[in-house]
Amino acid sequence: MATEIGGIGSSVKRKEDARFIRGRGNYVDDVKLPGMLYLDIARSPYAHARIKNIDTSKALAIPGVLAVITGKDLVPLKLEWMPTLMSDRQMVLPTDTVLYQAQEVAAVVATERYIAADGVAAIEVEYEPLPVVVDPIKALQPGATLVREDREQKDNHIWHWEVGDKAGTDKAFKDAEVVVKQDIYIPRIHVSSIETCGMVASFDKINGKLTVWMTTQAPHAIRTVIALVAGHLGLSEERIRVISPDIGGGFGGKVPVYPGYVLAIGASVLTGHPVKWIEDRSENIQADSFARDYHITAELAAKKDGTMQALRVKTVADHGAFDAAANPSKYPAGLFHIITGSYPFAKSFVEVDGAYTNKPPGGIAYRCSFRVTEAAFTIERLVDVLALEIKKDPAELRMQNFIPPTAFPYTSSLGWEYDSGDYGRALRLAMEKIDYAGLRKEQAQKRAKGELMGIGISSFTEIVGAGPSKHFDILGIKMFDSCEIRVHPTGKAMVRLGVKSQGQGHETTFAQIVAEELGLPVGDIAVEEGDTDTAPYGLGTYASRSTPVAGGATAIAARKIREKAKLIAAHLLEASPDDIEWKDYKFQVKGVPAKSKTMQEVAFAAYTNHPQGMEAGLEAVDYYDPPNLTFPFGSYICVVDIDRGTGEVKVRRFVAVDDCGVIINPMIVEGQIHGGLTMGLAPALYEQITYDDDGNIQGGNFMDYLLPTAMEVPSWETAKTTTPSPHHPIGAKGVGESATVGAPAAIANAVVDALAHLGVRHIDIPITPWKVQKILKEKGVAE
Amino acid sequence: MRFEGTLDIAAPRDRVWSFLTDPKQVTTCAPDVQSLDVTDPRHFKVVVRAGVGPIKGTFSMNVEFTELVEPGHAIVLARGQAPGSAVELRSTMDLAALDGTRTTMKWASDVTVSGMIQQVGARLMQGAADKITQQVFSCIKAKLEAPVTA
Amino acid sequence: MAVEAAPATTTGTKTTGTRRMKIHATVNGQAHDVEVETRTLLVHFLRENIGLTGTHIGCDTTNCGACTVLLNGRPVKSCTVFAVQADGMSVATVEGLEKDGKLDPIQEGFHEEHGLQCGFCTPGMMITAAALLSANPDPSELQIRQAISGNLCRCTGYVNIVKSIQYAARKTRETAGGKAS
Amino acid sequence: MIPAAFDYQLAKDVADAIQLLGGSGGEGKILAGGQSLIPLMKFRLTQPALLIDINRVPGLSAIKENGDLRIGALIRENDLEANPIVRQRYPILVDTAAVIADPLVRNLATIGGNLAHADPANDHPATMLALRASVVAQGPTGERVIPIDELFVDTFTTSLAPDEILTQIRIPKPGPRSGGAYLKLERKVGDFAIAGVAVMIVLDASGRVTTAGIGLTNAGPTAIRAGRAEDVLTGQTPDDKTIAEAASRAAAAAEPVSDLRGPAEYKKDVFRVLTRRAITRAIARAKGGA
Repeated sequence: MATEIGGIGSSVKRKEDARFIRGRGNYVDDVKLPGMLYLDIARSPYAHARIKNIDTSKALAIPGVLAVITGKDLVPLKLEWMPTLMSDRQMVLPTDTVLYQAQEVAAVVATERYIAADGVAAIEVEYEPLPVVVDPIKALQPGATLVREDREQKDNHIWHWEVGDKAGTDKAFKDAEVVVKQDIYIPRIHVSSIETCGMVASFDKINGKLTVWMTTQAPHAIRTVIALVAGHLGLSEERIRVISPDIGGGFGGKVPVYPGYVLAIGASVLTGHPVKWIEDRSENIQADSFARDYHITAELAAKKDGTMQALRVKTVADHGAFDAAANPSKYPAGLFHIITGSYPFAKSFVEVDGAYTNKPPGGIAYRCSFRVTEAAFTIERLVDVLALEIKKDPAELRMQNFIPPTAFPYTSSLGWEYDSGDYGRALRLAMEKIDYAGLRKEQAQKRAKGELMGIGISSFTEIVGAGPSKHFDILGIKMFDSCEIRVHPTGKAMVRLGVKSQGQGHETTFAQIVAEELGLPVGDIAVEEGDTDTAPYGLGTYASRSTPVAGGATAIAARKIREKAKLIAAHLLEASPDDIEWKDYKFQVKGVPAKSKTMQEVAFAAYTNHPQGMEAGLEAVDYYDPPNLTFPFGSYICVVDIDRGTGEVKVRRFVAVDDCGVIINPMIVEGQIHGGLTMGLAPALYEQITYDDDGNIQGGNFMDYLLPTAMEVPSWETAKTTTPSPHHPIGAKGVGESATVGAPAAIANAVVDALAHLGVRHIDIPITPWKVQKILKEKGVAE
Repeated sequence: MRFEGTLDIAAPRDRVWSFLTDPKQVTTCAPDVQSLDVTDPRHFKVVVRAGVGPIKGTFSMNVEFTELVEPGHAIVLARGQAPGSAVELRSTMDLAALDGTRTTMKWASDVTVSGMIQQVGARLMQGAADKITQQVFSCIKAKLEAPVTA
Repeated sequence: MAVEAAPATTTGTKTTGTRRMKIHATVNGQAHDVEVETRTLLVHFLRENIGLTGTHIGCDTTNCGACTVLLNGRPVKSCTVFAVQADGMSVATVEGLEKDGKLDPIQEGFHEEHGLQCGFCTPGMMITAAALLSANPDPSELQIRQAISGNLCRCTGYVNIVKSIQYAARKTRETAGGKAS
Repeated sequence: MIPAAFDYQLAKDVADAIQLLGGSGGEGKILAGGQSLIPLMKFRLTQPALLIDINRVPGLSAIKENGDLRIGALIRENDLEANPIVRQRYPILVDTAAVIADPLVRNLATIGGNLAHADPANDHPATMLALRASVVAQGPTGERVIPIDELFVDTFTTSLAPDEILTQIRIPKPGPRSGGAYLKLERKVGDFAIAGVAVMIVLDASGRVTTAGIGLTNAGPTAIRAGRAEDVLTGQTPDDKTIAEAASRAAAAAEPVSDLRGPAEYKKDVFRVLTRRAITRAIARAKGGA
């Protein structure tokens, strides 16, 4: 029956496709309003410099240029600074010093897009370059160039954060039979969703209402932040409407508030005209929030037989000029302490220090919850380092150490309570599907002929669905999420959510939850999100939280409706509610299945024939506070071949077994895995942003920031196991980021495995051809 | 990027010195000068068009003689930008009189380019900066060795 | 192809060309006569002058392919063509794929095989696929991947895009085979 | 993303284009495929005062063979790659066209533009060196043929006069037992070359090399001919040793820069590996193999 109504578990084709396949999507840059002006931004070529003068005369002389906004203009409006999500603050426009290359310096408002660009090119800024610090390790040393002169604390240290039993862990390491240690640098990368960021801000002077269309993953949270930033200008929250229309991919990059948004709003308030700001790709990569950039030293203590005992990790986190990360406020290093992964470490201790550098601010997800890829990569690489140390097969070492299925819910030594897991089953299925034994034989034969082939494993445990209000808030707002359902007289339903899809298919999957819970065909259920004037308050979509949190709210809101519907059904069937049961998507009199009412019949009655004394209508809303996070997991195995002449690494096969609990739509889940694997392969082999000593960005556009094309990506092979989440209303865990969390380690492990017989233990990602070539030469095996 | 070299100029040191330290004369060797505005003997603004092949930036440069030690040591600091790009040039020049009619000039210059030009043209930067620097200094030599016309 | 040179802008210097020009372009079968700046990029002409916002802009270095349209039948990146170059030519965009209310097999394929998620790269992908299938009705997986190697996607990991194009190829061959067209 | 304004003029024919170019005082640029020029204009790194569109100039879009192969400068890379004559007798041209940028860019990018732009990272220059091709340039005083070795002067600088237009590429007819190959290592599809090697080999009846041509992409300010590597092969019956010697000489001739495509030392070694592989493939094709 579930398949007929398109309920849980059926691969319903996506409802939102209808507009996209016709080119009728409605993205921010498609919004066009009468009298709309265009805003473009002039940016600093220097990474650290004092602004001596901004000459806007040539720009203002251009016909069509209406205004040039600089930091000085924002001071009287108290808009030159704005809060970040991590209770730091960030410049909207500098008033005297720029702190990173590509930082916004001035904004031009013009009648046309092309004229605004001409205005930017005509602005002349006189800079006095200052010393630059780009290495976070050096930034933390005494005497380093000071990045932030505006703070009382006159150094580059942002925060220290630690968790775990330090003394106990140190002792375990002292007593351990085997200790392996590995420095791991996870480079700075960028989400680069194909749509860049942008906004149309429209301030209506008559009724003082601001409406903005913007690329945001969290419209409600943004509305509150705008009210905090611009409330003193009369922009109070009831006068702000944030519309997050169709979004061309987010991956965490569209969570923060960027200066361009504030400038567009300011320009609209000043001019009384709608103002559109759309950034170029170079601006997006160079100035909008980066991801990763973790300098990690990780140690693992174990017995000689491979039994893992203790984990010790020290990290320096490079946050750029402002801490504009998008983590829950009590977790400056996000959920990095999921780093014990799939293994029961008795003792562990993790510490992270945040540092300022002359680089763009940030630290957003890049499709990996909060710092979870950094954690999964570290533990899964470290396990392979241990396997090499004690000469044990990496699959065997994992199987021997996995947290057993009987141990769940399992509390880790860093304080997480894993809801459910069956790690061995997933790894065994992956080994079967890829014929692990056969591959090891093939590898041996190839090695004998001097050919280099590698097999890499990653058995990751992820942590998503932030999160329980006890610990999780953003700027104080608890991280619940919401759903409002209204069933119409003709049995159709309207669902509104506090989350916002950027391609994950919510209009289909959330309709399936309601279809399953209320027995209504999925085609009769419309889903809306992203408009703060209509949607219930929610914290938005990132960190794979939509299904775990808003999915819970949706199921419970539907169940509230079902409770009321049951009373109406009892009234219609002239039976006591206690004799009514919900079975096969109908209300039946117990034992008399023929006497039944469909939800459609009940819905009609709710408006035409509801029991006296009961409210008419059939609607409910739920703000779901998840009791715990959810812990998806999986085992990935990949095979790589190395060209001994050029050092190129080619991923020949990649098998991914994922377990994200109950699956709402298998087709959509598989699509999320394909996309996630590709955003795992990308940082493993191709993507990186670096800076030279002067703070010049290297790789600040798509010519040098290498998003993989269809030619660099293998034909992914996927499979699944299902271990429901015990605490989630429909047992679902969320899956959007699993593959991006798990894949980089599998690929890195495979390349190291291909060279392990030459004594190689680790290679930092991205594993470029010249990194590999250098090793081949040193080991004398290059072609 | 760092470049250096020595030039033997068939001209007396004082003439070389006055050429190098007079904005009007020395800027005749700057690439494709668009305008010159001398604020005082040690400061001047010059707008030049420099680049390689079709890639050209119009840079408005603020130039300052940060050190002038008669008769043979000078340091010039030029800082300028084009839309989205910035360039800084720091050159030191040391003159030694070989004899009454000839001078050896030892020069070294540090060029840092940042912003758009550096990103899009990174692979061409070394070659372009080297070429422009060589052109400037060989132009200075040629101008000084040219017969002094009335 | 009538080329009316709009009055040359007198900017003091000797003008040997024009800064604005009226162009005649047929977009999805409909003729348009529009005056544009000579520097107007074809993608902005389509989105702003003609109002067809299905063609998207995803980069500034001619890499991502989200702006792909057919120019006289050949898929090109419309962010790296000036609108004046399309004078007298025909342009096909994603909005022209559906004919008389009937989806093109490519549109159907992308829907059936979940070949899109955020939808932003989809118009460019489908136009590139349309050109591929008109040249090669039965492409191999490698040929499909080569054909779309100029179109970046961040959401799907390409597997379902390949399947969508294979679906469209099958459907086109079946219908072509099925009825004598 | 938004270019600066410019004057635009559609050239009716070659003479019209030459006259416009001559009259622009060095500020005019030819617009053919535009796939290198327009990106530079969008970053305002080049701001021509006048754009001369030659896309509708007749006579520049044909490929014909009479003795040598004559390719019109406006031939699009995809048309070059698909041309039956080229596919049958000039596989090196198919190799080269197929790895330029990506399939969409290749629908507009022209072979004439690829050569005239004289970017050391462009792929055709090395291939034309290996083929010992020449180009036809037309100017106000008429036409002249420029041997490829004399075309590239410096980065983005050719021996074409400011008012000359490259109209045709001429490739000598390959004798029997001749074969060529172009190999390019790129970080991903669509990228410029980390290193690119073009090899053209002609064998005599006994299998000895009568002529060898080796051109290198991204090996210096311009594409370069690896002459000393060619000398090693000429007159020899190629075996692993001579091929390896030629390959290391090609690497020695290359002077790549360190950049985001890898350290110079790595690139030099890749030139050695690609040269060896390209010679081997060229010889196989010369002997009639694939």
